Amino acid sequence: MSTDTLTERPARSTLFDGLSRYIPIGATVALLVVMYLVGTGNYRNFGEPQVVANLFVNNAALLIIAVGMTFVILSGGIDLSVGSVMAFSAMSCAWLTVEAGIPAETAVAMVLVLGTVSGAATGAVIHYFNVQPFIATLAGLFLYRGLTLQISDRDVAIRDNAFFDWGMERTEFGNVRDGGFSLPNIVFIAGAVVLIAFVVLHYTRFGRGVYAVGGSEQSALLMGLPVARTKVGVYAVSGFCAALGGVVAAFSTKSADPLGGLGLELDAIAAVVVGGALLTGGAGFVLGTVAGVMVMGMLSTIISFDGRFSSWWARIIVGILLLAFILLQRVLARSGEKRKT
Amino acid sequence: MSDEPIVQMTGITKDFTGVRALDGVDFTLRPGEIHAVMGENGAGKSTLIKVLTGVHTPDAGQIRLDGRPVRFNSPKAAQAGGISTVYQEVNLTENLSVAENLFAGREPRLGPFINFRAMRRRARALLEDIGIDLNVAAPLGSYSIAMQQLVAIARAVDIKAKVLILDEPTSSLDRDEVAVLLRVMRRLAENGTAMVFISHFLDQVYEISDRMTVLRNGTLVGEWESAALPESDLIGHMLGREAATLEQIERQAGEHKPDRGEPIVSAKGLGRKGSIAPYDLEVHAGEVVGLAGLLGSGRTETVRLIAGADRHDSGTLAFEGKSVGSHNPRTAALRGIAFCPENRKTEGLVGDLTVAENMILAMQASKGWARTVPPAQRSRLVAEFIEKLDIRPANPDLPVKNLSGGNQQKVLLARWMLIEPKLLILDEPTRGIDVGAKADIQRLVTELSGDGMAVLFVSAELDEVTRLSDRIAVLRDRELIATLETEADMTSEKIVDTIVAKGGDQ
Amino acid sequence: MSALLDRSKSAARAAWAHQYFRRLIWPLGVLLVLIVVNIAVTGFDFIIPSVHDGRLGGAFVNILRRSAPLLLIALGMTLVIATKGIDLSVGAVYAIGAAIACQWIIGRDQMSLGVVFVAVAIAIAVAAAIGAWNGLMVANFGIQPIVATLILMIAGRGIAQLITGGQIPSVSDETPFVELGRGAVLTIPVPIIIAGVVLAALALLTRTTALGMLLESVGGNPEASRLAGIRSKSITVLVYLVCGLCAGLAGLIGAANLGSADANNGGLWIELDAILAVVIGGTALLGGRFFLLGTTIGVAIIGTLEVTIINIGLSSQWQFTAKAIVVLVVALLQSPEFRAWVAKPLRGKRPGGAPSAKAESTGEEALVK
Amino acid sequence: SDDSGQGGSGGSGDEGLLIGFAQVGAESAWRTANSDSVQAAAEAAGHELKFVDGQQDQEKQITAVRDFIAQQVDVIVLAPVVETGWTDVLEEADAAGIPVVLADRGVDAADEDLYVTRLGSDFAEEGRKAGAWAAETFADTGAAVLELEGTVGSAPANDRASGFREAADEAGLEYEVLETQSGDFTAEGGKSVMETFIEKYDVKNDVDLLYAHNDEMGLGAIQALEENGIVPGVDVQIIIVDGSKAGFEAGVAGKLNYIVECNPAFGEQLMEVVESVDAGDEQEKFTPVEEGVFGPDDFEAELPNRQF
Ligand SMILES: Nc1ncnc2c1ncn2[C@@H]1O[C@H](COP(=O)(O)OP(=O)(O)OP(=O)(O)O)[C@@H](O)[C@H]1O
Ligand SMILES: Nc1ncnc2c1ncn2[C@@H]1O[C@H](COP(=O)(O)OP(=O)(O)OP(=O)(O)O)[C@@H](O)[C@H]1O
Ligand SMILES: [Mg+2]
Ligand SMILES: [Mg+2]
Repeated sequence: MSTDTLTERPARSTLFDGLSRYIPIGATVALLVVMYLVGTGNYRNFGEPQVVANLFVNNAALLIIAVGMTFVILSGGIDLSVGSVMAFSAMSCAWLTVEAGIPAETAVAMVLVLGTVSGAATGAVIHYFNVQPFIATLAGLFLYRGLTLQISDRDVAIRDNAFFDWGMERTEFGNVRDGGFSLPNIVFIAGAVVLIAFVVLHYTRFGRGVYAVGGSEQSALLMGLPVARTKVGVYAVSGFCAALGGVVAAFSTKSADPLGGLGLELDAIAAVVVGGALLTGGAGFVLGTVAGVMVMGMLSTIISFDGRFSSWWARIIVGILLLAFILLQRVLARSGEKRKT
Repeated sequence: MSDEPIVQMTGITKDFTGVRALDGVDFTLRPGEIHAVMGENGAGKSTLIKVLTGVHTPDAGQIRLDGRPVRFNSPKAAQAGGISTVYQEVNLTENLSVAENLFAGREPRLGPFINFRAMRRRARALLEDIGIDLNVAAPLGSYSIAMQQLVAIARAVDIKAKVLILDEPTSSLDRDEVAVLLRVMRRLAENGTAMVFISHFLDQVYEISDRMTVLRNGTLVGEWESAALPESDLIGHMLGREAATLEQIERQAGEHKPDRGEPIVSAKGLGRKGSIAPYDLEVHAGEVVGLAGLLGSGRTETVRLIAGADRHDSGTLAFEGKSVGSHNPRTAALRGIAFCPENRKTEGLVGDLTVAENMILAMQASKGWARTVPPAQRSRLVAEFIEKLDIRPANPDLPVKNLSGGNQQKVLLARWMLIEPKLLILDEPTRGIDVGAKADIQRLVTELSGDGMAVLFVSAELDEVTRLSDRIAVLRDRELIATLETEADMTSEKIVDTIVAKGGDQ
Repeated sequence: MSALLDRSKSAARAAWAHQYFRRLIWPLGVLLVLIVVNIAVTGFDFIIPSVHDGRLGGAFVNILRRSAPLLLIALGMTLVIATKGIDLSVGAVYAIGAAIACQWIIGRDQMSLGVVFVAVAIAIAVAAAIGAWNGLMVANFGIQPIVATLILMIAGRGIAQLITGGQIPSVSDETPFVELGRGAVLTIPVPIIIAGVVLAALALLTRTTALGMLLESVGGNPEASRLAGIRSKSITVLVYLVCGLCAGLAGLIGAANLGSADANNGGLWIELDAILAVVIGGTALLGGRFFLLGTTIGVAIIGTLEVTIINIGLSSQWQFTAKAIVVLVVALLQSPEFRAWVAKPLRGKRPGGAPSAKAESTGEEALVK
Repeated sequence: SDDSGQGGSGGSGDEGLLIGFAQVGAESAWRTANSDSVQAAAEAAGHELKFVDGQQDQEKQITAVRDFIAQQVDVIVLAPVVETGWTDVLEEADAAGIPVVLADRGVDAADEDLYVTRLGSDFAEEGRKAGAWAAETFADTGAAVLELEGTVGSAPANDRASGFREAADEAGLEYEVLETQSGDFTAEGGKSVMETFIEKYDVKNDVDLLYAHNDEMGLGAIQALEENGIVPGVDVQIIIVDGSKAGFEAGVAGKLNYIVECNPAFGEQLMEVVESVDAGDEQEKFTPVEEGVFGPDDFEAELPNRQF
């Protein structure tokens, strides 16, 4: 009777629809390029490769943390504790090596394990006790900041430990004086994190599970996916990334600041969302996050190259640029969607 | 094959806050059989399934799988234990691709990495097997609900469990797909898979099932060999009332032909690029116009334009002779166009709100927020429609998400009937509704049109369309290909012929 | 028939009240514990109001007075969150409101009621306009609320600083403006009155009209609401507008209390506290059902907590840790799963212990969200 | 756009210098006054100033310094938000041949070679000044002290607290710090903490001295005292640090007793230092900003000189 096969091509244009899900990130990258060109056109030395390289150098920790945040946001959650966890990790590194005299390698390993475990614990509270992620991680924000301040209420130097020199050792690509640039090791750490995150999110069961849970947690549960493992997992990943961010911060400054990373959670969330992820979960890309971090970094680079703005005008200009950026992104994404249907 | 039961549930009781969904129910599934679970909306069928598969924990009772006592604590555990399930609502993730949905949690891998190429290949093969051809790399959410249902079935079938549970898998499928599904089920049964099948379509149930268990109000009525249980008895067991009255209602529904009144809406060249080709359609007061077509033929798209849910980009729409300017769900509702969408979960109900609030929503929306529907009027209307549509439990203050699927559908219907529209657009209003309620709804539609309301009616069930409609618009490939007047000798075969004939033209 | 209906209706209403109360009981419990701790440390003076200078004082009243700005903002935030949104810009709007009012008054006759009135009006109007702008971005441009409001969170403080020129303008102690923060009517401090009036107004507005239901509908399922013909765009704009207005009002109270406007620190991080209060009060960040009274309790908890830390003599370093602990305790107590988990060993001892029916079914409600 | 190659400071000469200034933030009126002073002085001296607000975030300041290096400015002025953690970026500046001048706060002593000179105030010294006055004033009676400290963990808060104790201990003052709580350097914080202190202690009788780490907290606390019928400056003596106009006004009104100045207006002094650094002159490692202390007798006279 039915020998015809039933065909259907996708119709209703949703945000998830086919290629259109790449539009926000495409728009983001295009706008980044435009911003860069505007910068080179207006400011002396803006075109030096080192300026772009510095975006990565300066934002290595933020990038790592934002990648962790991407996992959480993709799963439909949020992690407000990352800034505090980062400060706590950096401080722990300092305390363990300076006060407790533990070898730096061991200290770093301990800190990373601690970050992962504490993230997993948060995830467990969120999943098993059904506590809203915002609340559970806000408690984390307070808790780790408090613990950091208990360890030390002033900044601690770790420069005497040779181990921490490694992070800022630079590799040169061409001669910096004529058109080359150099990158310190922390950038390679961040790069590795991005790469691994990309592979994990797109090519492993865990990663696809993150998207599924973000799409619909209930469906994922009924499909028999390991929802508990996934949810606990994303917070563990975020905890790990925050701890690693702390280690990278320790590398890059060779010190620990009890007030470091204040408000960093918002920067990370902003980067992820500007990179095209939906805060409701299920849609977004790690590479979008990278672009998001670049956007925020590029904005502040432009501000500092200009250097004529008072504190308040600088903020207002960042706001306006961000607004223009978001609106353009929306417009591009929308017209892209329209063309498709 | 031994007759040792695969699944044996005894004395299952499940309480939800305020409702006893199951009360000491026994259920036995034997190897290789197809076992139908029957009952009205809210009888507890889905709950029984969910208790078995670890979504809910029973408050009392025992479950044995292959003779061993088990208690799954999640669907994942049930799957690992050999039970594969398609739940009543499509429970897949719309943001992932079709292929990923098919293989989520069991993706083919190369080392630790997913082998997307193999996954897509296997997905295509799997879908081909049940006769559908989709772009498996496209997000599932871009396909219609019927397609999603088929994908869910394909997924469950492919898991190759020893027990396959299908909770209303056919509610949005039309006859061809149903035929394919039944064929697949038979094949599985031959290979020894035991199946639980839940459906409100009695003909399908009789066609496929070996045995039936009937539930009513959370209690077990009994278990019968399908062959030994006449349909009228079955209905009697399910509803607890006489089947004869039911048939009468159905017949009544088929008998009406009032004069055609003023045109309420007329669409001229109405269309939307990439979604539905421009079409002309008129619906008159007191008339029921049915839309017929195969899956994905564009019925939903057609009515969404008229309802203002989507914007049309060609043609004009006139309402009561006046051409309409800005057209969106709000202005449509103000004019008296009610649109009851097909996907109740995502487009219809607000799960957290109560039954009463969901019912009153459209009426309140058209009044604006400042003018509240007076509480007295509100409770009167709500009570009236709870009774009229027999919504159970009859508690207007329950969050609507706690209702059974069929009862949710009735709440949605009530929302739109409540505003007494001039044009009522119903997209698959009888999805997942039990036989008794379906007859009630059909009668209601007939009554309303008798009172002068225009009704635009979409249903995958051609019989229903033929029985109710005064005229039938036939769609194929997102194009309106014919409008048939319903004569006395109208049959669903004629519609199918029309579709096939036009298809041959091309 | 109708008698039966009536009965079921009143029963339903009782059940609803019961439900509502159940949501509030845990936050209330935590608040009570905090109060008891304070009483234990500082004596009953903590809770008993005293009258001073014709104004009600005493520790607890002071807490309420100081919490008034947070309450205002949290109330607005509750409505925004009910629509599945969030407003990060409230702290900046607070600063802008404060800056506008002070700056306006300083340049003019400080004693004139007219000047003060105009200052307040301008500040509130600007705050509302900013709120409406946020709403437009969310509703009409479809920008995610967190991003839309992030823009003004960043730029807003810049605007406030621009208004004050980076200074901290302070008004004279005699101007009637400061009464907004320090005054009292019938001994009740003005901030408490304002916050109380706004709470009552919002409660009436949302619960006696259909606004509350429509809000919850838009938050619970935006697409379904659209198809039901709800004007979700204007509702969204309205809600953000109200939130901005509340934030501006809060800024005025804060500025009046201090007699000055600190563009940089005024209302710093208040958005986090406000969201915290909302969530403690039982409103889910996913939108839908909202609880203004719960939010009020949440604010009281936060306000009391800060005092408690000082009263029991914890050093500043403990501030954060103590806050973390209280937040966690409230969150866990509110979780039925957690309570069931804690109760399990206790219950298990009972022979043939009744299974945990209650806790589980509520859990499923959450699952089906 | 052609870039000017490796010329570095080539274009400067008679046109004035290109100076990069990485400021801490705009967290207080003091800080804003400081920024204004530097910007005004640079303009007056005909230099081009690249001003970047670090929003109290070390990372942002490091970023700014890197951007200055990339722009090949002539001199970098850095007002570090914390002491440690500057080694690498200062080395980068060094490698690029750009001299760094520290303004206001200092950095880790170990990095001394990496900057040319530091111009600024000494928070610990400010604390000591406050402590010395307290020791003198309460030498006979001893003192019960309440302390309103700045943002927990920030350098001024830490140093002003420890400096105070140092000097008081040194002078052998009998004192007890009843409690230290943070008012986050804001009037709001100062006022609300003070209100709670008033509930907790009998401030009128049992407390002798209130030591506020900055003006704003002190002024907030004064309001709280007044609203509760306690006479500030009389029932309890008050020391504040900073010395803004508002602070002096309160002083003139007799509401506080001692002001330790922390002078933000060192723009001109800074420009002189920058110019001489660019010229390659030999520098002292530390140039203190002129800062005074003011007792009740000085308030009236000093008020007109206040710029912020
Ligand atoms: N999560 C829940 N919370 C509270 N009550 C529930 C819940 N799920 C189901 N119920 C109630 O349990 C009863 C049985 O529902 P169930 O879904 O099993 O019915 P059903 O037989 O599948 O009906 P239908 O044919 O309409 O799908 C209904 O009264 C329903 O309201
Ligand atoms: N531009 C397009 N490109 C590809 N496919 C399309 C396009 N527009 C519509 N379709 C497909 O045609 C289908 C028509 O959808 P519609 O929901 O109207 O079908 P229907 O007849 O109502 O069937 P159903 O029973 O599935 O509801 C859509 O589901 C979609 O998959
Ligand atoms: Mg069901
Ligand atoms: Mg359809």
